[in-house]
Amino acid sequence: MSAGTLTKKDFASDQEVRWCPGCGDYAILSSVQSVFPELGIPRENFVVVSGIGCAARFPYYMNTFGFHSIHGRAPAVATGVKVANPDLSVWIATGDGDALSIGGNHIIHLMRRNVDVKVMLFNNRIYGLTKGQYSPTSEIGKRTKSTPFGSVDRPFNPISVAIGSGATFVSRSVDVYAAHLKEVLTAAAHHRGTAFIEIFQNCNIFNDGAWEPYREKELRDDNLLHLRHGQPLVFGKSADKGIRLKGPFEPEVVALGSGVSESDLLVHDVRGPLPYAFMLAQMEAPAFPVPVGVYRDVEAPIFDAAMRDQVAEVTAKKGPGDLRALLYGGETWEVR
Amino acid sequence: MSAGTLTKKDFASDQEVRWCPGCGDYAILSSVQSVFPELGIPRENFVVVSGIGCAARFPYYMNTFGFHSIHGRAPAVATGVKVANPDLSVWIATGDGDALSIGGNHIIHLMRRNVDVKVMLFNNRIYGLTKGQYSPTSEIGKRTKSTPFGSVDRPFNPISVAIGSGATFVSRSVDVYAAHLKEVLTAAAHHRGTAFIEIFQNCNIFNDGAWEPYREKELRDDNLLHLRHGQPLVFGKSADKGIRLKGPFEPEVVALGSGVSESDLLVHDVRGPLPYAFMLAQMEAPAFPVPVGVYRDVEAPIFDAAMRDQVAEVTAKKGPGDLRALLYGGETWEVR
Amino acid sequence: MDTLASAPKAKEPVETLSRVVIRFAGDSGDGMQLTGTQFTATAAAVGNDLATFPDYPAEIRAPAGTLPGVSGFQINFSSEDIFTPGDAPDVLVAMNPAALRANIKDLRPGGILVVNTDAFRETDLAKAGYAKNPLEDGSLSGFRLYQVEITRLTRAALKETGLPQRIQDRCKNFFALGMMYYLYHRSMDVSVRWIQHKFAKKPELVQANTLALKGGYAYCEAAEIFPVTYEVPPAHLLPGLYRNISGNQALALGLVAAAQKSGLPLFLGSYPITPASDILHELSQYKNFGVYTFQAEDEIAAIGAALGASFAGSIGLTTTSGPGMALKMEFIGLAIMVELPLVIVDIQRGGPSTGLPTKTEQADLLQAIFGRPSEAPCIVIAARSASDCFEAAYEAVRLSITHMTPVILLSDGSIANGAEPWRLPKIEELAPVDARFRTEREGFLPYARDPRTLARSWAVPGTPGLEHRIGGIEKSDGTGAISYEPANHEHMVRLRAEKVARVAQDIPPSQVDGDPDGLLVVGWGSTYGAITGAVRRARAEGLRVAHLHLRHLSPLPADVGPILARYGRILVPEMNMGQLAMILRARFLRETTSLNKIQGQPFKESEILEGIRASASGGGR
Amino acid sequence: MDTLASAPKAKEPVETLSRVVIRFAGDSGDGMQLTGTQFTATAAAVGNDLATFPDYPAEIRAPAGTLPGVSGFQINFSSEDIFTPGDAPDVLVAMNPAALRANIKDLRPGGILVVNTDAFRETDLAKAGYAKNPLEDGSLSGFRLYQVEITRLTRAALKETGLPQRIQDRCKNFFALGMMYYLYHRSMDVSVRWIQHKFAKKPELVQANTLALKGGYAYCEAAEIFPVTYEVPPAHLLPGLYRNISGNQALALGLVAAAQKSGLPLFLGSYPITPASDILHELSQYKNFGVYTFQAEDEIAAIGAALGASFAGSIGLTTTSGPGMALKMEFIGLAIMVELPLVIVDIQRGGPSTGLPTKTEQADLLQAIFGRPSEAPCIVIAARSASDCFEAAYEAVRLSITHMTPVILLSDGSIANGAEPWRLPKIEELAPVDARFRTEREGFLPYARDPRTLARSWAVPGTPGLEHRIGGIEKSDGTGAISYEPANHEHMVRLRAEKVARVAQDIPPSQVDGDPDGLLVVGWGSTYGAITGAVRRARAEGLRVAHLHLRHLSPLPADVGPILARYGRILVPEMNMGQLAMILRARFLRETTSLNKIQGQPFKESEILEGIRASASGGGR
Ligand SMILES: Cc1ncc(C[n+]2csc(CCOP(=O)(O)OP(=O)(O)O)c2C)c(N)n1
Ligand SMILES: Cc1ncc(C[n+]2csc(CCOP(=O)(O)OP(=O)(O)O)c2C)c(N)n1
Ligand code: SF4
Ligand code: SF4
Ligand SMILES: [Mg+2]
Ligand SMILES: [Mg+2]
Repeated sequence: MSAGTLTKKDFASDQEVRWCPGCGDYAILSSVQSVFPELGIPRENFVVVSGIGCAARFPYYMNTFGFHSIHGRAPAVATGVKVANPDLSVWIATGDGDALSIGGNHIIHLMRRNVDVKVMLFNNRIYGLTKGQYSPTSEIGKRTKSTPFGSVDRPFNPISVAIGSGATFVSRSVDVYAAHLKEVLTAAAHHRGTAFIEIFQNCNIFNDGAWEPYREKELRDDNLLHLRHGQPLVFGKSADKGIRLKGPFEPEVVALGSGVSESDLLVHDVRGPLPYAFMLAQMEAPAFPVPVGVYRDVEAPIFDAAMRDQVAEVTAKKGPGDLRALLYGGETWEVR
Repeated sequence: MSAGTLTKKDFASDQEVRWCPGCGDYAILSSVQSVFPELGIPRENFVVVSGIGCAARFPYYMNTFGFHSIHGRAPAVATGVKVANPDLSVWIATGDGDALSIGGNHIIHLMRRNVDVKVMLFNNRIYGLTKGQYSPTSEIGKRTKSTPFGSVDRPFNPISVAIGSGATFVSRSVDVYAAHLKEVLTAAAHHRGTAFIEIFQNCNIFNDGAWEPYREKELRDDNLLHLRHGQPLVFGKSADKGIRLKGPFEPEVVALGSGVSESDLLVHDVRGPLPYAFMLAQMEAPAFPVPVGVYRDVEAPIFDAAMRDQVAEVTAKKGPGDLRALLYGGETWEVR
Repeated sequence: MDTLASAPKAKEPVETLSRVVIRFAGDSGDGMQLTGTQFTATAAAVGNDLATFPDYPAEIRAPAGTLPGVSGFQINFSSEDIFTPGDAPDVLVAMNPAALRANIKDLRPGGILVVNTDAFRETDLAKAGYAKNPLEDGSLSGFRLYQVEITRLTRAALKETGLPQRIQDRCKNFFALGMMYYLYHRSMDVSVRWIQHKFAKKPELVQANTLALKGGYAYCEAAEIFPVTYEVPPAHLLPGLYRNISGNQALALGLVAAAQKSGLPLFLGSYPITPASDILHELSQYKNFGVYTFQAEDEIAAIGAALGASFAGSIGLTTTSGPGMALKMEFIGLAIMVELPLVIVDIQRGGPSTGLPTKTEQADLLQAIFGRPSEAPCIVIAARSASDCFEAAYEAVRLSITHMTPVILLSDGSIANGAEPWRLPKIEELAPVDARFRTEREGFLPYARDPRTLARSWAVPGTPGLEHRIGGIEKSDGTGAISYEPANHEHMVRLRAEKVARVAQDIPPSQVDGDPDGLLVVGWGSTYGAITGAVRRARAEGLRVAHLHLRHLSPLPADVGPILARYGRILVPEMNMGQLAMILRARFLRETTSLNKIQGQPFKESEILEGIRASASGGGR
Repeated sequence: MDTLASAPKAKEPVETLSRVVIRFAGDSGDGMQLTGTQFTATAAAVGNDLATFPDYPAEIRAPAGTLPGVSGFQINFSSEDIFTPGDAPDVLVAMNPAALRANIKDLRPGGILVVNTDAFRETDLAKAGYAKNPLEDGSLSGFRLYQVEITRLTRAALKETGLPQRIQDRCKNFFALGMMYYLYHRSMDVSVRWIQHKFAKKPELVQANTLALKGGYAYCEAAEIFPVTYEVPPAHLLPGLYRNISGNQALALGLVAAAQKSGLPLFLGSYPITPASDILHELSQYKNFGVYTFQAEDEIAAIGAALGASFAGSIGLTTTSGPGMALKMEFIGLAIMVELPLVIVDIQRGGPSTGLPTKTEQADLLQAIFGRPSEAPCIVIAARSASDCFEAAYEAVRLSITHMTPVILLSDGSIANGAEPWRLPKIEELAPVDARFRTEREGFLPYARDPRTLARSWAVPGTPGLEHRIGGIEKSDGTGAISYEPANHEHMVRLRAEKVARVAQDIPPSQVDGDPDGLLVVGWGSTYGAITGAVRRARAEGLRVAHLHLRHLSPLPADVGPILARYGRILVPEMNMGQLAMILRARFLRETTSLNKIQGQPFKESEILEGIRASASGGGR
């Protein structure tokens, strides 16, 4: 289907969507279906890969090529797809369990290698599909079916994990904050290399309200810090608060006015020093607003491209493989 | 064996050591055997767990309890051991492939959970046991048996991965730098929670010289930055260079004297802000000396202790389990 | 139970039946599982024998009113012995068109069909994919159809509560339950008590649900909609104290019981997966029994931690289902090599791959026995019913500790979720579970063996003087020192095989139920109920047939060969393509007839009876 | 080859032998693998048939001079057909006491034993665990012992080079090689040329190694140490162009050849593991053949990426050994469900668990066939010799693409590392490997099937109009839409089984080598050589015996049943506890006798001959 004429509807598959009514996944689906037609990519060149989980049902609802694989392993499958055909735009839809529990190793290696694949991590801080066990992003003390007396392990910070693994594009958005999510998805699509997108997603059945301060229209402006490249770190409903350094490596929240102006604030730089991005990742409620948008967007060698380049180079140097020469090469002898 | 009277010899097993002559592993073994008797722990309470690899043969040579498990999975086994018996001092010996390739997920979860286990990662930037393929810590462009035209993927920075995963104790040392290594091992032993120790280790057969600037006595003082809590970041043979911030988050090397004094330098703090530790992790040759010692040492809930505490609390509250009550509880009825 | 005496008498003519199968079906939001459980509790209280089968949708919450959203619960209750949740239901309660459409094909001809007509609006019909209204097109004429405005009647009954309609509508399952209580002469007391207990903190819900329940009952009484009502008298069950239990609950209790008996802590390493997660959920509530539950990052870490805990002297346990099982095989191989106890529970589900996660199957047998690299023999046993999961789990722990080697316990989705009455065991009569810990340092060899079982002793870290190393490389017997010696390897491979084989010497003689010759039906696992029922019916028809049901699959009991030899024909019903049959054929070189059902659904008695008739009359496969 | 004509004539009496087995043994630092390879290259050039078996230590570099550090290389060369690397060596070259100690038990009585006496100092003896010097205690009197000061003589020969002694000493393997060349009338040309090529950039090493080689040769000539020398004439091999090849090399070439023939890129996802790593190493050199090699983070990612590449239209391939195989099973199940091509190569090694990683075994057969959850049938084939790995790999790719389903290819450590002459195939005669790509959007159904093979077509991302979703949940045939329908599941399970079963319709008739009745020896995999040799010898003894060797293990060829039926007795030699035997027994209900060897070492011809004699004479197991 020619890329120019695509619309959102073209990306809706004929499968009935089977998430619970009210699930945040619907909103994400809608945003993705809105963004895809705007990317100038023919529909047949999209591949959506997933593991297992509620989030991982995503490919079924996208009228693209799709692969619902096995739990945690989408990054592996996606790597193979992308290396095999670099023209494809490869997206992963994954959950916090799928990506950070069983699939943790694959995801960090994907980011290390910088495979040109976009990762949408639907973080609902719970195992949805298996009906409500805590996940590696659940807060400590979480009571769930598997932790009736509260969980005792500290959660991962997905942004920290991504940065620690060398991710070249790290971002965060919110399921129902469509305008923002679309912006982030579009930026991810344009990044060359692995793009990591953490999406706060509400599981209204097993972990309802987990992200309330960031989802509710009335609350979110006071609780989210919008990262915009080149702009100071300002937040609040009336843009009256900001972030500045109180000492090396230590951010603080300040009220603007009364002696503090925007020029005192940190200015966001998606190519800034790594410890800066890492500092942003540590900003957590209630002490801080939660940064959303693109934390980091830098260039680095891209695995799939480099792999193909190497094949091309070797082929240019040695000439296209000659099977006869290969088999018959080396020491041979004739028996008559 | 009573802890007080132990000596290094008590920790040498009767197994012949089977690493290649000249391998850096020998030096590490010797340091560990020196440190263990000094920890005040009875010998029978040490357990050394490993996966597979040259490094992973470590337990065979330690006269302690030992478990040579399967590739990449030592953290899982160690977690079970420690939870089952909190009196044990549990150590993992692992390689860069074992810990960061196949075992990457387990190691980051171990650190996230902060299980009270000590991880010695023998980083030789190569797969030794399988005879020389590149590893996730090999530099890009590495030519090995499996990458005859050079590897195309960027390596992990093990310290970054550890910090990104939430490790509470992060450190680095060098195989043959015995005095330093013993110090770091001792600090790790005293930390409560997961202690991560990256050890630069030379594989003289498949990756000889990988760490030369940090191993050779004549070179190392100029190339290593010793991290000492509360001390400024000074380095160099004659302690004439240091690290200061040139802008927020951006370290630079400065020569001391000529207007720059120690008071301009960053002062090391093992409990400093996370972005500071992360900054240290980014310091790489040739622009920077490589930090060794303890990057970070903070307290956080300990998984195994918390798990046992929970069992104790529930038991205190509900009373020790009564099997009869459990089976016969709930709705029952009598058939006569 | 005395409260039952107060069950009011209906005015209609009363028929006495020996067994009835009811299926409650509705949208997953309609509370059908609860309805079924309540009917079950009451049937148990009456003293019926019973068996149940819940059938959940695969989705958490599929779109309301659609086929994938249909949730069902079937109960078979009887005055006689019951072995399965029943074949064709006698009664179907359908709360909406999708529930009707999904279930009507199973209702027996002439069966009772109760529908909630309020849920049959055009949009509802469309969602269920009905072009025409089945209530009107005559397609249901083969059934005794009762059209009841359940929603409206519930609202009427709940008027006085003043609750929002949404809440009122949630009570309509209790209305339907009340109707069934009326139809089968059941007292409402058990359910009323349950409601009071459950909603103790929300009196308005106590009131609402009670009103709905009684409303349904009263409606039948007043409207006299049923021309006949029925009584199902108590069954003659073995005397004892009973409770109703699902397989996963029983399994969890069996594990705890064995751990308690052994005096050791139980360490569960698990990663959630349907239909095994409930065991994790259950066990995580039993912390005061010295039960440690570790939700690991994946199945590999789960079993690895369990093995680590075993090394350190706990009972290592891991629970999973097929896909997770595949991931555990490398560690099971290691456990076999290091000779430590470890219990692996596989609640089988429909496969392959993700397959049919919420459906049942028993197709992991060959994986359990052979699914590891190289020669890695493992003890494999299976549970045969919900309540039997207790004993099977207990046996798994006992065998693993006695023989110092991993044990795989197979259960499956149908018995894991299905429930049945369980005659509670006497705690004192539970078999001993004794670990042989080594503490003596003199003459200690890590791989020294018990001469009878060949089990090594358990030398746990922390024991002074027993420092030693274990691992997956081949080793010399006794010392455990690494050995690459060719002859040693063969010796050790045979020794590990022999160790598992010797388990057979302690297996009690097999029970054969039925005739001493003729056709032998050999089964394992959850087919037990259906085979038992079918064999009894076949014998009642005069066929010469018997039933052998295997708990131990690896090793097989020593008497299986001699037993097979007594029978002329062998029928092997399995919910797979013939896995046990393959084992029997290879081992005993006997022709077998396989009866396979691979539909994510348990066998019906009638299907097995059919197979028996065909086989007994010399029919081929 | 003309250079061979120039092989000088020895002065000693010359005996002509039809076959000779030499084993070179020394410390892993002594270069024994190289020595063996060189002798092999020359034997090949002479036109002998040959087979080799390298035996590496498990350690990278075990301590010098110790038993675990011993490295050996055995070559069997002959003027007749050769099937194995030989049983007991006729000649043992032992470069140190450890090599002597580890190998002497294999040398045939009266065999030639050459030792480097310079390596028999007291410390050397101690390291090898000799209390007394075996050269002096008479324990070697049963052999023709030649004590040669190889180190000293090498140094003498290299004096003029002025190289450091350490470097000089590294050449002593060439000295030993020179001696063997003299003893067997071989020209040194092949090795001289090799040295020149290999050390082209280090002329001092060309000189040194050449001097050592010639020194060894000259020493024998001058010192006349051998009373007799030997000639082994060329064999009557099938005419053609030959090269010497190891199994892993041949396997890699077979994969490349099939990929080239298909015109598709080959994508290897692999994680290093002994003894499979060399395939990764080989293939990573063939980038200009459109070969993509991805060293993944683990075995799961490796196969996952391969399957992803298959989805996108490449030939997905993964290579591993037992422990890694266990980790791939979940993904193989998925591949079976999504019906994509995928080749999984398992180079079997000694197990279970880490086991004996550098040793051989063929015990992953049952894992390959049954080691997945649920009913997940897979094509399984095996290679039978080093050179056959080419054809087997080619066949694996061809089957996988033709039938759109995964294929497991089994090889093992002995043939992976062992080498033999390979008669090069004619490129034009290679079977076609044709993928059925779908491009037509009209009427496209992802799971529409070829009526004969039941294979679906390959609809790769990037093809306009073919957008579709695949996954591991059960699906309807044709559309591929998710389906939880009971009957559909059974249909699909049977369909997937039937699809694999239909592979049998294209398997050419099995070759049976030997008598038309009597005893049938059935083998698979690397036992081919030993069985072939043993059967020929048995028939020469007058026994009625034949040999059936299976390439296809799942499904079995259709004619196996009829063939078995012709024979009165069946002997199944396997390097496991009887895995193929179990399959045959279950399928054909035929009594079989198993001959098992589980020692990490291949069968010797004589061991199988023994088994044949016992079976043929009616002896039991
Ligand atoms: C190998 C394997 N293990 C476990 C499961 C069961 N399982 C399916 S999804 C899931 C976790 C889902 O959580 P998450 O990834 O956060 O996705 P969500 O459902 O919350 O969107 C689990 C444990 C499985 N399908 N396969
Ligand atoms: C499941 C499995 N996969 C692969 C292997 C093969 N293997 C053994 S060790 C190893 C990597 C060794 O590298 P590293 O961990 O860095 O340790 P080193 O030998 O360098 O000390 C590999 C790939 C294995 N034993 N098991
Ligand atoms: S369980 Fe939670 S995450 Fe899953 S579909 Fe329902 S609401 Fe969404
Ligand atoms: S291969 Fe390398 S890491 Fe392994 S023992 Fe030898 S020198 Fe050490
Ligand atoms: Mg989730
Ligand atoms: Mg390494």
